[in-house]
Amino acid sequence: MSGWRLVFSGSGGQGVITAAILLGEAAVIHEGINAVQSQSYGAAARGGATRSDIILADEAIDFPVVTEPHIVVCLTQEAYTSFAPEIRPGGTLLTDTRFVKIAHRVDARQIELPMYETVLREIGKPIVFNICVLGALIGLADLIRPESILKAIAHRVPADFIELNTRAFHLGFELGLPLRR
Amino acid sequence: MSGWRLVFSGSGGQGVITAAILLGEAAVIHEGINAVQSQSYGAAARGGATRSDIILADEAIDFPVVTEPHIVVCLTQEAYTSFAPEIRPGGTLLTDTRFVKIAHRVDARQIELPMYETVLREIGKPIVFNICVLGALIGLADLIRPESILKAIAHRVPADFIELNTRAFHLGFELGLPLRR
Amino acid sequence: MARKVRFVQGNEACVEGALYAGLSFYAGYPITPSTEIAELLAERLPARGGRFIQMEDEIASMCAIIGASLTGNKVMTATSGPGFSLKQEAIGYACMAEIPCVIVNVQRGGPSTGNPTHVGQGDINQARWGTHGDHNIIALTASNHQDVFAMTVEAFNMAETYRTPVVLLFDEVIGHMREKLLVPEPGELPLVERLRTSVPKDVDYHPYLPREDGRLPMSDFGGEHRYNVTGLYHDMWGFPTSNPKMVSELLRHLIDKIDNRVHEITRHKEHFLEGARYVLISYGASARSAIHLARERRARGERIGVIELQSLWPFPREMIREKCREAKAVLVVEMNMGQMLAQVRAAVADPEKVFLANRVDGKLIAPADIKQVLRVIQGRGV
Amino acid sequence: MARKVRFVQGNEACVEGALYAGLSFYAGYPITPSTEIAELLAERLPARGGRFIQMEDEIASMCAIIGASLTGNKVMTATSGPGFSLKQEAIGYACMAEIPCVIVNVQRGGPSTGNPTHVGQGDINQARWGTHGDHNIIALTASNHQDVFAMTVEAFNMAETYRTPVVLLFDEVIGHMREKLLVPEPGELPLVERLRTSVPKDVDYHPYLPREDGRLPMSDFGGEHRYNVTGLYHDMWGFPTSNPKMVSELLRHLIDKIDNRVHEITRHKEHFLEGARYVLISYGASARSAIHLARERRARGERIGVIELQSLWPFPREMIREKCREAKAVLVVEMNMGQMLAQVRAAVADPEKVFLANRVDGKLIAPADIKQVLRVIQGRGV
Amino acid sequence: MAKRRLRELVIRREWCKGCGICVALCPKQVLELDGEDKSVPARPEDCICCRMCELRCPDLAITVLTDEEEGDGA
Amino acid sequence: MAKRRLRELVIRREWCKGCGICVALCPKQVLELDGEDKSVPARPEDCICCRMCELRCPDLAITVLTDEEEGDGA
Amino acid sequence: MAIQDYIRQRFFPHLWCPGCGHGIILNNLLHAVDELGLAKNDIVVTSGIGCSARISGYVDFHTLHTLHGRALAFATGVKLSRPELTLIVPMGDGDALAIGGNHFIHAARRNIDITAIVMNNRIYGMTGGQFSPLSGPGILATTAPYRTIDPNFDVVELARAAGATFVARSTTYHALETIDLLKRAISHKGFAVVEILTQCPTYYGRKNKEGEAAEMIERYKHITAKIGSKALEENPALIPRGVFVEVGRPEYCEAYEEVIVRARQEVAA
Amino acid sequence: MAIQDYIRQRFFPHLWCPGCGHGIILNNLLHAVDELGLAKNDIVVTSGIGCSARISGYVDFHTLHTLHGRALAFATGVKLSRPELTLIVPMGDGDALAIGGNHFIHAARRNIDITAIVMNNRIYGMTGGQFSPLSGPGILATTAPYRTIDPNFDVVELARAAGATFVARSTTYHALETIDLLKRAISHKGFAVVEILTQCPTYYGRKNKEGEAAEMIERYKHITAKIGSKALEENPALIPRGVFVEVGRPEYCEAYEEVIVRARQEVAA
Ligand SMILES: Cc1ncc(C[n+]2csc(CCOP(=O)(O)OP(=O)(O)O)c2C)c(N)n1
Ligand SMILES: Cc1ncc(C[n+]2csc(CCOP(=O)(O)OP(=O)(O)O)c2C)c(N)n1
Ligand code: SF4
Ligand code: SF4
Ligand code: SF4
Ligand code: SF4
Ligand code: SF4
Ligand code: SF4
Ligand SMILES: [Mg+2]
Ligand SMILES: [Mg+2]
Repeated sequence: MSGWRLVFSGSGGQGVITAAILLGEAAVIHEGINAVQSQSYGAAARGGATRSDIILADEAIDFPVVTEPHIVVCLTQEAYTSFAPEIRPGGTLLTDTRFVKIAHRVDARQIELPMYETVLREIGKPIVFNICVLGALIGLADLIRPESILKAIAHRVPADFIELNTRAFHLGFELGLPLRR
Repeated sequence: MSGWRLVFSGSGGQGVITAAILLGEAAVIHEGINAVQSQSYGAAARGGATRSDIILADEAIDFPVVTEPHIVVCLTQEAYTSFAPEIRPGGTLLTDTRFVKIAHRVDARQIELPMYETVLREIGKPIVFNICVLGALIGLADLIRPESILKAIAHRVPADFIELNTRAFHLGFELGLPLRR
Repeated sequence: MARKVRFVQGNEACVEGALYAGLSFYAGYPITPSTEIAELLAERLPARGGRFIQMEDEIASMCAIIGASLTGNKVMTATSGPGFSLKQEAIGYACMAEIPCVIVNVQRGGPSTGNPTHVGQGDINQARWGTHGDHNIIALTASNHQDVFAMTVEAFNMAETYRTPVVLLFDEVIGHMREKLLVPEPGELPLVERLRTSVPKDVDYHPYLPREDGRLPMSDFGGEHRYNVTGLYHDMWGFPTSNPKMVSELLRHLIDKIDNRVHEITRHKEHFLEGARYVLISYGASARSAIHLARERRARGERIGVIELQSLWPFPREMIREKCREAKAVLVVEMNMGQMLAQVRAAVADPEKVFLANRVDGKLIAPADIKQVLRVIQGRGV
Repeated sequence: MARKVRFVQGNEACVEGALYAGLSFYAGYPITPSTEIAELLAERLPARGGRFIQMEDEIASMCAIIGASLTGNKVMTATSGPGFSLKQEAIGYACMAEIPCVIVNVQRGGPSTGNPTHVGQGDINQARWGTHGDHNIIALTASNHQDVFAMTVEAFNMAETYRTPVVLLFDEVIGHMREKLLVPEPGELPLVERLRTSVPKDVDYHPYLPREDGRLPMSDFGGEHRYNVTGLYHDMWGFPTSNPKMVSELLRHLIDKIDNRVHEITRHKEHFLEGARYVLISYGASARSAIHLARERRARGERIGVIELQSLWPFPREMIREKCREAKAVLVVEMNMGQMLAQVRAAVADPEKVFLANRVDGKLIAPADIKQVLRVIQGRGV
Repeated sequence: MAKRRLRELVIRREWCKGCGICVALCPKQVLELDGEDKSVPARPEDCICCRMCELRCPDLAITVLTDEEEGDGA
Repeated sequence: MAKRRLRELVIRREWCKGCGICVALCPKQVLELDGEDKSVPARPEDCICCRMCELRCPDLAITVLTDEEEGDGA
Repeated sequence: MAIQDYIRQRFFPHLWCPGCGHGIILNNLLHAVDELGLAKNDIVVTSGIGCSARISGYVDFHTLHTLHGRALAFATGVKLSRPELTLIVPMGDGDALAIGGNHFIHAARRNIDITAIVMNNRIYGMTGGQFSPLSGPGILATTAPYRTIDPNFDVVELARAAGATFVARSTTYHALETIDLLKRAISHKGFAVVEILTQCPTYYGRKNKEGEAAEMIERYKHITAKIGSKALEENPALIPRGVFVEVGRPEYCEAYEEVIVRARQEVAA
Repeated sequence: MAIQDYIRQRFFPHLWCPGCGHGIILNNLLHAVDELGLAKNDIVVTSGIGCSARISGYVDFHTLHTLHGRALAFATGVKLSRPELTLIVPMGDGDALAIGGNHFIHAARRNIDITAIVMNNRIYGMTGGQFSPLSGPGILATTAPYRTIDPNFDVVELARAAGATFVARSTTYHALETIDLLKRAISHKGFAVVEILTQCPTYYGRKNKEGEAAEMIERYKHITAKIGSKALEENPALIPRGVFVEVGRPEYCEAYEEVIVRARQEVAA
């Protein structure tokens, strides 16, 4: 792996930042690769579009800001409008069918998945939506091993919720895997 | 006149600083010569020896600190002990007989005058002691014209007290004049 | 002579200058050696319909004068080191919101409570850098009471002209010493009045949109134009923004409005400078000793001169470089550990020839102290 | 590897470093972007028997840690620009009374309330000159979390060694960004513990009499030695004095104890510096971009290197002069209007070859921004 | 006080953040959140014009227009 | 409380600043200021050992030694 | 006028979170101003820093957004220099009583004619949920993971003791009362304090499991009672609402006018 | 011990003016400490800046002479980090209630076990006679040449409202009462405030023509009365003396010990 630049975006309550942190933790703690994660703060974070940047790489990561992301995940329309255009030509744009209506084509692979609906249908708890998204992402793109994410989750969530999160992750993973190239 | 450097010293309530200011005011406002006056502040001023420096000169006065004073006035023993030794050889040391006991000779003209006693005897109000001292000083040394001091006094004190102050000044002046060289 | 002659403390000269300039609101908290300024204004201001308030601390004092400036007053506060430290956050606010105001710091010995009744000149760099974040500041000073008066008037003029806080950095010796002051007649010194907007009522007024000459006309709070004032980065209406372009532009405006006018803003005097081989650079009470020495030496034919700084910030880099070019040695005479020395060294072509003559023990530096440094420089020992 | 790997914010790395160094008392007041430091310590300190207190403001926080340091604790407070301004008076007290303590300033965009959730590096000069009066200060910084940890430990060590406040100047990017941290094992990094006096009970103890090695052993408040601590100039027992000789000696001691140990105190790293014709000087988050660029260019064979400052004050003048001697051009890369630039210019032999690559709009300066300045310097336009 | 009659329940959709306060606290359950989490007057006929929804809306999104206010043009 | 008898009215002359508080407020006019403005026990025999002079001296200059305190060595 | 005419509509929807009580206070304040028939040009709103402080950006008066904790000090300068203006100073609980506590008690002591509104959500909202001097013991906050041990001020008692001449309390639930109290406070000549209990669903609510905004606001109905009410008598643990202090004492700016008169007399003499 | 054994005798005679009441407070404080039998090593005296603040230099305890207004903030750090020490914080009226007002009310709110002594001479002595927040209206001061218009705080009411659990008042005239109150305040577990009316003959006295020290001190006999006394009942204009508040509430450092226990439990769990 030579380096991934990702943007996670959505709205305040969707757990976008947690998803990014989990990815970073999995990479750094469980795979020994480097990661930096950063996020927008301030008024924007209190209602408007939230964004978290993450870079994964084998070598040192100096400049931590994501430009031309390989992957952009958008979980709200506003986030899609703001951040999708930044995508690197040939990159991957992942959106949720429930929240985002794709407006115009960009020079990237555009993947719309019914992640929210799936979570709601299969689990009934929107709280694990972000974990499902993470699953879909790992399914789609071979960023790190699923086990690493699951370990990171197990470390973060209370024991009672590990099962729930694991299921959400797998639901997403199943959605994403078929589309992996 | 080419320049006088004077030190007035005594204790807090004696009006030493007022006397110095009056001299400066008289010089600057009523004689058009230059003067700078400064004084010690702080804890020392709250009980210990108070000191006020004054320089009179026709030309500009740059450095305002008095070194080697031509005239040192001491109104307490403590002030005498602290400041009398600084006197310029050949200068004039004026002390009050009631408050200061002359300890040892310095290379200066030492003049002891019963200013306090005179004020008490003739006027009965120690509050004008400092004005009497000023009178004695002007009598002794031809620093500025007596009228100038009297004008300065008139400007500073309430109308009712001008008379009193004028008398105190003259009492002092009379004490000093005979000793003028 | 028609002008009123007075024999006053420097603090009183400052008060006279402020009143002459049109001061109408003062808020403060007492502290030695600046207290006389408050005391005199408590008496003088109400007598001319102005307002004096003793606030609960220095922070509140600084905030109160900013508030009063916004209603259209010329405002001032006075303090000394510890209070100046406390005011820093609000001084930064005045920089950011571009509020005209004058802050007097009569310096005593620092750091901390330090040497409260003795002289010091240790707050020079703090005046420039005491508040957080990049910003710019004007700081003036004076070495005699006529200049205290004049520089106080200048401070108000510059505060209005550039919509900025102006710091008056005096010192304990100047503040407390008494000497002659000729109070100028009205009209004798030029005054800069608050530039008020000519935008009519109901037409959009932009409090932060500079005119072509760079000045920002103001509108009094309570007047016809309602707008916002904030310590956040803001747009031309005064509303907060974090738009990178606007942020950067505003900061550069705050820096440039002063840096681009260094020649207009800076003030200095030259004493015996023609052909001087030894140049003394000094300010405040220290300058008196430098001048004393130069006067004495010139009388003996020695080529010693003095550059007396009447403004400290912005630093007159080019002037100093120019005037020191021919000097054999430059002595910075000050009562701190070399705060202006560093500026002078950075300004001149040959920093090695710049020396410090200082004193930091609470006593006024004397001509003799400077002489001693001169002797050493001249290789004549101590 | 045995050491614990963590994926944390810079603020958390600072907390880990402080706890590793032995922090046992924290007082603070929340402010973005430093707040996580307080939040984490509210949880971690009591769990190890330490104490966390949220005070009524930043002034009180600074005062409280000084009080707690005197009872023998390693203490810290954390803030950002506005709070740092408020702490200045008490920081000066800690300088004067020589109280070991650590002050963290996670910098955001200033001046004033500024650009609170965005990055800035505008408080560098304030860290040096924010409090009134002459004084001296140690300020450290870091560009990555491993160094945040290490420099935090150093800060505590230096505070104890030199009996002085030490400022940790981080920035919003470093504070909020998450990356890897390897928490060292106990013993892995050297710790300096409080040097306590060996003077026995009932024998006269001098809190302000340095030992031969220059260090001043302390005695905990509440212990066997009763003495006085003050922000006034004081004698070797800690009692106030305005004796000119003592005043001057104490001030010179405060300055010299740091200036005479610049080599011992200053820290920097070199990246690709051998034979560099272009030297980038940077620190904090900006240094990451400088390193990024240098790494990239070196890969292409260009001779560009980086001096990363890990300490900002005292400024490592000689080192900079030395390392920049051969450089064709020096670029100071920072997120302010050139605060370190001025230091570098004053340090090098040829100030004309020193340039500024900066960004002040709240965005992290990017390698591309530096490239642009490089192009201009190289005469290749923009 | 004259009994007021509802003329219109004005709800500024763009301002409403769907907090649900008006919905939960309307004494007559007049209001509901729609699919986009915006408040809508589902049962305006039940409205007793108490104006509590207007006064408690944190987003200034509601104005209860009553007949008495007709001439007002608000 | 046992009635106390005066042993000695200790007045530290170097500490006394002659403020006159002890003189003015002694219920028995025991004290006086001397020519150098220092407090002196002019009428110790009248002293009722109330200790108010001791407790009100701003300069810690007075100690009223009474017989009960004999063993104390103060 | 409609209250929407008193705001700067271009900033709406505003930046407060969904359900934030600060919006209700803005709402009620505008009603109070409207009902009093005050002219926009006669009002100066000064605020500090905090979520609460954003209120000054939204109202179409003369607005001064100052420093955290210092709004009353700035307001004092505005008021004393231009006494004919109406000064309204809305503040957060941290703003008013943590860092700003000293200015609060001193403004009260002077009895300067300013209306101080304490928007008490018992938390530092803007910085993300630290406890405040009004949180009280036993709550969870980001800086109190083991629950707070800090007792809270009683704003009413503090304001009274410091010298405020009008002191009242309401909640975001009791909108009509709030409007009434604000009207009385603004009309009062002297320093007036109105404490309004308000919900921060995002931090206080979430941390302390108090539910959504609607639930939080309804709670105010149950934990408060009007001064003099039966409910309060029966359950003194309830938080009293209403007017606690309403007295006449010389107002600071008016007193200063007399200083001016005296000074002019002395100069003339 | 003799009270002279509790002082640093080399600094005597001290620097206070003849007749300054601050010396009487020092005197009475030492008697209180002596009668309580406290060990010198167990006491920390923290003061700010002012004539009053000089007291810390004179007492032979651990002494911390801090910044104007900040003594209580420093003391909070000392106390919380070493709760077994006895903290005594004498302050001037300006020190305690002008610049230091916020720390005063917050220390009271926390109920941290510190004894705060307000040495109230109604003037800024050290800086030469400016009015203070305790001067009250109608007095002359260097910054009030036309007499003050500023109302004063009632320290007792303010301390009570802020949360102090022991609040008392005495005067330099009433030395025995002062000693008794100081003993009770120091023994009290929690934040204790003792206001002591004291004379500044040099500034307050001279400006306001109140006569010499002896006259000033005697005036306290006439303008004050004990709580519950007939005199007070008959003339409520008199200033009451005695203990106003003495209640038990959790002390801050003790409460913090419980935080430590809870934190350790959570970590262990
Ligand atoms: C001097 C200073 N210290 C700290 C801060 C950070 N800060 C901003 S708002 C705030 C507290 C907000 O709480 P509150 O006043 O209760 O208002 P709310 O956000 O809850 O409405 C703090 C600590 C600051 N801006 N300035
Ligand atoms: C920050 C700061 N502001 C102001 C001062 C100046 N100052 C020193 S003591 C004092 C007031 C003294 O009055 P008070 O506290 O009543 O004590 P007193 O001298 O009357 O005993 C002031 C204003 C200071 N030292 N520091
Ligand atoms: S109260 Fe206002 S913001 Fe909330 S749901 Fe109703 S209309 Fe929308
Ligand atoms: S006015 Fe009253 S009844 Fe009508 S919708 Fe609003 S809250 Fe419900
Ligand atoms: S009270 Fe004390 S200082 Fe005053 S006169 Fe008596 S002994 Fe002397
Ligand atoms: S003990 Fe009492 S009676 Fe005796 S001298 Fe002192 S005050 Fe007078
Ligand atoms: S964080 Fe709390 S106080 Fe701030 S806007 Fe959101 S709900 Fe309101
Ligand atoms: S000035 Fe007043 S308070 Fe200060 S020592 Fe003198 S009498 Fe006491
Ligand atoms: Mg709040
Ligand atoms: Mg006082």
